[in-house]
Amino acid sequence: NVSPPEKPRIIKCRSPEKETFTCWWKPGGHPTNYTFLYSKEGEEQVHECPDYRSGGPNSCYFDKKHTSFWTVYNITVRATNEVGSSMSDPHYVDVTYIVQPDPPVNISLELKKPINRKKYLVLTWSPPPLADVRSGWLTLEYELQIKPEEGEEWETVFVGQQTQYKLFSLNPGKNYVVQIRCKPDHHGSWSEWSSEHYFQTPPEFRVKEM
Amino acid sequence: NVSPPEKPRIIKCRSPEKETFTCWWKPGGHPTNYTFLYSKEGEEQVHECPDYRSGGPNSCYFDKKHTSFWTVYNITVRATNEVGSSMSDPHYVDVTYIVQPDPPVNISLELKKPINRKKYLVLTWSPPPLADVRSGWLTLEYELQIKPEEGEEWETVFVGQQTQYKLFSLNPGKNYVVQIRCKPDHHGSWSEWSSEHYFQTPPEFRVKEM
Amino acid sequence: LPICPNESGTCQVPLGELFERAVRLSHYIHFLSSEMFNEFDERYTQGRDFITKAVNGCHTSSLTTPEDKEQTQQIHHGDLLNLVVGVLRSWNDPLIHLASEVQRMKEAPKTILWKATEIEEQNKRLLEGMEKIIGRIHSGETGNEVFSQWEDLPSLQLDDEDSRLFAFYKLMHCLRRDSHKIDNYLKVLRCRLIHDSNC
Repeated sequence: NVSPPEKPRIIKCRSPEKETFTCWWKPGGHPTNYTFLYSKEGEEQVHECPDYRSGGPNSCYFDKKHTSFWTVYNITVRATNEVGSSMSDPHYVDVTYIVQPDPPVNISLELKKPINRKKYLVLTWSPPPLADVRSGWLTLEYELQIKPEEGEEWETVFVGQQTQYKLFSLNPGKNYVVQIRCKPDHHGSWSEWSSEHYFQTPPEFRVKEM
Repeated sequence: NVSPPEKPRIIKCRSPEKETFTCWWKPGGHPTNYTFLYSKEGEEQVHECPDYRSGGPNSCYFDKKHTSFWTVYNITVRATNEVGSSMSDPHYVDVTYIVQPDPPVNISLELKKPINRKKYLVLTWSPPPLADVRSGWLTLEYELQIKPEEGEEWETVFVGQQTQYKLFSLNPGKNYVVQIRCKPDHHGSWSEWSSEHYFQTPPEFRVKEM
Repeated sequence: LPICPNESGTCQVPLGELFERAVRLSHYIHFLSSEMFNEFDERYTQGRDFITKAVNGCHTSSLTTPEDKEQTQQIHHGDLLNLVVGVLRSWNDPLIHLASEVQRMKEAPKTILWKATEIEEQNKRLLEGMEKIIGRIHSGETGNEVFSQWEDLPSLQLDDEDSRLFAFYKLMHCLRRDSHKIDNYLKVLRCRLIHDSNC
């Protein structure tokens, strides 16, 4: 005997570059039909999801044309089966608050040899490709975490909007691992950490005198 | 035997607070009379300098009433002596692009003692008195430079529109010197550096242990 | 965070946040317009002394806008908001054509083309936001329909290179000027309406 579908629940909405966004809902058990409905603040009209496919299963994708920064989206999902239907609670989305960029890329290390001073290492990276083109529209801040390869504890450093960092106070001739992540400078959340990047400090390495 | 005056040259125009502006010209050798003439974009009428005195010798000062933005001033200076006269090349000025503020003021340092974390220093300053940032008419950006007192190399940090900066990565119990300067957010040029501000970091000061 | 749901049971972006986003966008649009003008000036108009000819007004000069701090502070915020919307609307059409005409230029530099397209898009986005702000302040309104027509498309397509380059120069010169006005007025409005003139 079939019962009406469980009440669906919107589990996540995310914009990777402050231009588009996607929402996902948690599907119920047995075969059910889902309808994703939304309205924009100040508008009576209710619309249906413009694209159920691009974001994968149980998702709705809003392309640039359907994405606005000036309004809050009131979203509900309706689950229907042959016995009945049930409606999720309303889920409110302000796109600026759901921006979570992809991790930074192109992490690389360069040994600098200033003439009359000791060598030091400079870590550089690039913004995630999607966000890079929009550098003024989406301003990113970065954080790096670094530890000796066999060490337990990460040291976290917030570096602001720079895409490079001078590594001074490391021990010479040691193996280290570093990761970087980024976040919009205004609302939104941290990206995942980038992949781990391993390196070894040269033997005669300068420790910061500042 | 007296020759006609050298061709005068307008050497600088500056607005200190995006409300008034002054232009200076390079005087010729022997006694000469100067007439400062200007016309504004889209107007046939030619006007004479409203105030030859307030800006000092060989200058013309435009008070608020005579200063307009988003319009181009076409400026010329005529030098006359008993033998003849000569006219400068036209000098085009849009006041938006000649704003150079005075340096920031009230630089001060405060030691912060968060409960379960180590102490750190916060540098604070105020915009130059003339600059009206409260109304939003002028938006300033700041840059600071800091170095150990006997050190050679300044470390420069762009801090955007904030008027404070947290000092973390300094050595405990050391003497440092810091200066700050400012610039309008889009166009115009950096102010001079503020006067040097000396301070000593407390002994048990938080250092970025890497 | 957005106020959800508020008294009327709906959920909306606070006015202060709408202004923050509008100012970030106007700042970005002016930054792009300046960069595009400088790049075009450096690449195409050196030694042609276009500045002396460009001073005969932009297509938006029929919209009487404040020219200094005092005028900007004395004008009623409703009128200033409408002026901003009027200037933005006046740029919709020319920005569409600028992007397509830059594409047709000899080895049109990608960076100028990208900026022209990005400015067109962001200008529309800012216009949407300003209509939202006006609707919030004067409920229901989206600003009066005042805007100023642009009729210079033919000059962007002239055969004579000098005249054509001058038409591009003038359009980008006016865009840089008007986008700076909009950015400046929005920063004043934000301080006045959101921070009680105490930014």
